[in-house]
Amino acid sequence: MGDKIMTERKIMMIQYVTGILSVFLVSVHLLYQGVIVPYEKAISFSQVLSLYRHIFYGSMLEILLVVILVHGFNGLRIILLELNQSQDWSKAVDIITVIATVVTIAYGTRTVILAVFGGVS
Amino acid sequence: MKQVKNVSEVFHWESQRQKGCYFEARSVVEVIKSDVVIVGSGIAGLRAAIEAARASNSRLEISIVTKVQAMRSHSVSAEGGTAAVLYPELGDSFESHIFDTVKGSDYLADQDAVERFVLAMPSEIYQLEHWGMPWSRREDGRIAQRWFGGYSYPRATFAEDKVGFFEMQTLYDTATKYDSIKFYQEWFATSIVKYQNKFVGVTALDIKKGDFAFFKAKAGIIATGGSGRLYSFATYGYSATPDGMHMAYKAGIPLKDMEFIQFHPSGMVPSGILITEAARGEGGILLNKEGERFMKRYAPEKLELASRDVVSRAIITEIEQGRGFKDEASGLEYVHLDLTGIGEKKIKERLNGIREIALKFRGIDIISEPVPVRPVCHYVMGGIDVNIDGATSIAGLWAAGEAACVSINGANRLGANSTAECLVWGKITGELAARYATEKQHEQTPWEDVMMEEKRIFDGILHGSGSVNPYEIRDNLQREMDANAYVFRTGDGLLHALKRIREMKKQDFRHCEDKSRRYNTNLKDVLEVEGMLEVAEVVLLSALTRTESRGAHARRDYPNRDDKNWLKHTLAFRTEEGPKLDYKPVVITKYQPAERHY
Amino acid sequence: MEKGRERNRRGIRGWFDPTVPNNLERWAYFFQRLTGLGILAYVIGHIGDTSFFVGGPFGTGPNQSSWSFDLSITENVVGHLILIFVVLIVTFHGINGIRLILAELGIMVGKPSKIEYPYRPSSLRSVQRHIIWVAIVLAVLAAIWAGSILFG
Amino acid sequence: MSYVKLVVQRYDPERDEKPRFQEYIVPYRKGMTVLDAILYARDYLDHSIGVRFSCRMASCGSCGMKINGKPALACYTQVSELGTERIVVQPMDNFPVIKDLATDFEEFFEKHKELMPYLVREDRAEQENPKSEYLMKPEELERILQFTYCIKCGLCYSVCPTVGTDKLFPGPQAIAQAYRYVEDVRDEGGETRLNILDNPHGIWRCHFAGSCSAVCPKGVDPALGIQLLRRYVMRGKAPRKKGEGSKPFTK
Repeated sequence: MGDKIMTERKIMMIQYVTGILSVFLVSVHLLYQGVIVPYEKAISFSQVLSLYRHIFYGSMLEILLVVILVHGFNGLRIILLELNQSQDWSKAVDIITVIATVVTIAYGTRTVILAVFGGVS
Repeated sequence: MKQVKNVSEVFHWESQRQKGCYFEARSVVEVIKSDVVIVGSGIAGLRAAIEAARASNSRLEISIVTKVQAMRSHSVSAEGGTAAVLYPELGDSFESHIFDTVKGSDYLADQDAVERFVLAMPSEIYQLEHWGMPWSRREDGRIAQRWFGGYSYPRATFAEDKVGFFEMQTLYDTATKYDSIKFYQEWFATSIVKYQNKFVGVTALDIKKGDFAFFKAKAGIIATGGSGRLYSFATYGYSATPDGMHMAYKAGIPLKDMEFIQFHPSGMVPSGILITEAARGEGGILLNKEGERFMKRYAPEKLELASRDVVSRAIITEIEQGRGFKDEASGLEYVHLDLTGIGEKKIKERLNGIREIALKFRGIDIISEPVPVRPVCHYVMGGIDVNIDGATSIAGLWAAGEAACVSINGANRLGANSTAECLVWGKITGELAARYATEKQHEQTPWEDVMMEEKRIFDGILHGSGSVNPYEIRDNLQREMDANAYVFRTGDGLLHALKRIREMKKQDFRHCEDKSRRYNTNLKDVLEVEGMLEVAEVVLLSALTRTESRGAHARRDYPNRDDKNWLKHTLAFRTEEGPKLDYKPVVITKYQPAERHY
Repeated sequence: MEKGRERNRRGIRGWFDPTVPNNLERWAYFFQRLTGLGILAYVIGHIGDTSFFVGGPFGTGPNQSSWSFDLSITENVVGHLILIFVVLIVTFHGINGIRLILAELGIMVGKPSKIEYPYRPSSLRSVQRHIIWVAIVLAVLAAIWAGSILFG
Repeated sequence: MSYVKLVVQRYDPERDEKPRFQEYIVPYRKGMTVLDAILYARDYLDHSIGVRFSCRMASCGSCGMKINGKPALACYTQVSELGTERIVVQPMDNFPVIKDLATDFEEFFEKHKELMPYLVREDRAEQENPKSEYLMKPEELERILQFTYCIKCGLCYSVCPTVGTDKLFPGPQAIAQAYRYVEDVRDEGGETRLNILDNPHGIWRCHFAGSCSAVCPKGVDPALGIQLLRRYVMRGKAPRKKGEGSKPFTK
């Protein structure tokens, strides 16, 4: 069970830290994509590509991807845990949220890696 | 800590039928077996339970049978303080506390008991403190004390003005520490079962589920509190009916000194909710309609801090002489308790609770307005007759707290001595009961008695029929008591009330409209009313017979104290025809009776 | 004593129970949950949608035509309305979230004190409650701003 | 106003399929509380109304219920302050119904007990046989005083959204009392309580909805206690270790 590997205290610490990071990174992302760079330009192919390949912005997107998903899926886990308290349910919720987090991060990371290193077509 | 499971044995009537026992109605009675059974969960009951658990090192199983939820007993409403000699270096002394108590009792207290009580108190205060009690503190971190009526030193230990409440929570919380204490909450104990004058157990009704059970135990403690709900204008909660006293009375134990009922000077009009004596201890004054501080005419030295009987009589005298106010809605007459001189800061610090109560129930802010008060039924000095150890005449059965009469309160209790008494005799009886239960075996059960009780409740009342509303009987009883057994009494009034009560006893109220099993408070209430009638009869007869005025018992027709004939305790024994009275001497050690001046 | 009705637990209805008076935090609690779920759903969608930049699930690198196809689906009135709504809930969730983190660590909730009747709980009249209003106002402003950018 | 229409939710799980409402006409008098009205109906109109009550002065905590949908103590609610002639009373949520307005507190008390609501000390000999008091400054008392006002009426528990779905969550009352003992300068059992609370259904399932504090009739402010306690749980450290509680007074 999840709480054997990690105390709830640590999980909540992660929840708080990822929450604060998300607020910061999402703000940067939104401001950059709509205000600093005009929206029309921001979504153009060349602009997006240059952002992905920008060392700071690219890494930022990857970090944002991780923190927001960890935060989001853990939030979902909390809601689900409050719905039912059977051992089976808790175990299932823990496992499913961990898998969902890993899979979604993996898929998002694939986009970032391909955008940075893949050949343009 | 040893984990012990409760053993329940089921009694089958088939086996008893062969022995020729009486049976009917229902086939089985559940038996809940433990070592010590405590009836009542107020300060005395909880203190006794903790002591029994401690004294036996948690080896004994202790059951608390309580008709309310354990932390809701009426001890929560005690407000002002708990008396103890904590600071002899500042001028207090054991002798002074003993003398104040004896003088307060109008010399009817047993002085050996008072001495034991006073000596035991300081460690009780510290004990509660060590269990978490939030006593108010002095700047140096030690426990604070304040003035209370009838004392010659400010020795009322306090925790704001919610002393009883905090004591209850502390004791309840501490009791949860012991796995050997098991709570049977909302179980209404109905009778004491004995065999050859030895305690065998109590029968009880589970209010929540409607089940009837026999609590078999080696030792028992009755700690069911007072009987203030014999009056409608009372500081007591609705649960304060004389169930425990009635149980003991039915089991053949006499009730002692029941004529002495304390009327607290300051019950808020019209609800009767208590305005603590600490209000006067902190500097509150009593004013009549003319704005006069009338206590200077009745107790020139102590003024508002004379003992309660003195202040109550003063208030009623003022009212009778036309210097009181009248509450139009309820018709009650009252005087003013003026706390405006105390100051906002001190009130918020030390009288927060009554400020809240007065604001909520009366819309009065005590910082700036006087409170309407009149004497209100507050305490029963009498109770189950016990010796200095709290032991009753049945072997293995003790009684403690307001339900018992040790007697340290005599004819008039001093404020702050009641919670104190509960603590001291809670501890004493808890320890003795534990010791007794360790040494003795379970007695044989007289099943006949158990089955008769079961039949009385279920066949007699739950399935019984009748035409009179038991609640009406209760209200009439309270009206009689309010009118005729109040601060001043007369022979005629008492006799009239006694006749009325005896009529009511014959009336046809022993039945239930509510036939359901779950949470049938109707059934419980009928049982309560039955007890109230019998105990009221004892109060009235004892009062009628005592032809003198002593402490709280003030007879218009016999206005003086009569030590020659009446320096003795009244004992009332139950017979089919009604109470039979007897008397026993007062224990006097150092302090010879003298006239009281405050 | 196990039948559902007898159990009498409030259940999920209690999560958005408006009957408690003087309790703005309860509404904030409810919307924090709701917006959180909404944002999670959007983020998952956004990850899917941005993967078209590299040609979708089976792509191999930045792909201009795939990206144009994606934009053709998302860049329209409905898509923009969704974006504005996302800005609204993200702003609320973020600011309210910071309030909760601080409050849950005992900051901005007041401190224990000698209380007086009529009782007014310090945790419900401390700075934290004002921040709920801040979150609401800023969320609306951010949404208006986003609208002006997307439709302006 | 000369009378009130008292509508009581009736339900005996043993006999009834589902709850129903029954109306009683109760004569009004000045200063009447909702409890007074219920007791009039119980005494003179229908003896079978199931209701728990005792002290009638907001000290014992027996009579928590929903009055016109809002959780409150019946003895502490004046009919006049409701401003309606029709008063609907229902049992508290989140507590099993025994009958009508009376609810079952077993689980509630059990949770209170699990969080060790008593002073834990290393010096057991001193604690059980005191010669003097443990010292405690008035300002130290003030830190816990408001939490000691708890009358265990269960109103906070009945409105808590987490309690409404999570049956393992200790609830506001129990956690606030845990804080009261952890913060008490005399106590040394803090860390044990923190460990009990640090689990997936423990203190973290409070999301500061604040309803507990909004309904508390005694100003306890459980939400405040929980948030302050959470800081200790997060740190994994109680304010005092074993043997560090305040010392007994010596001359």
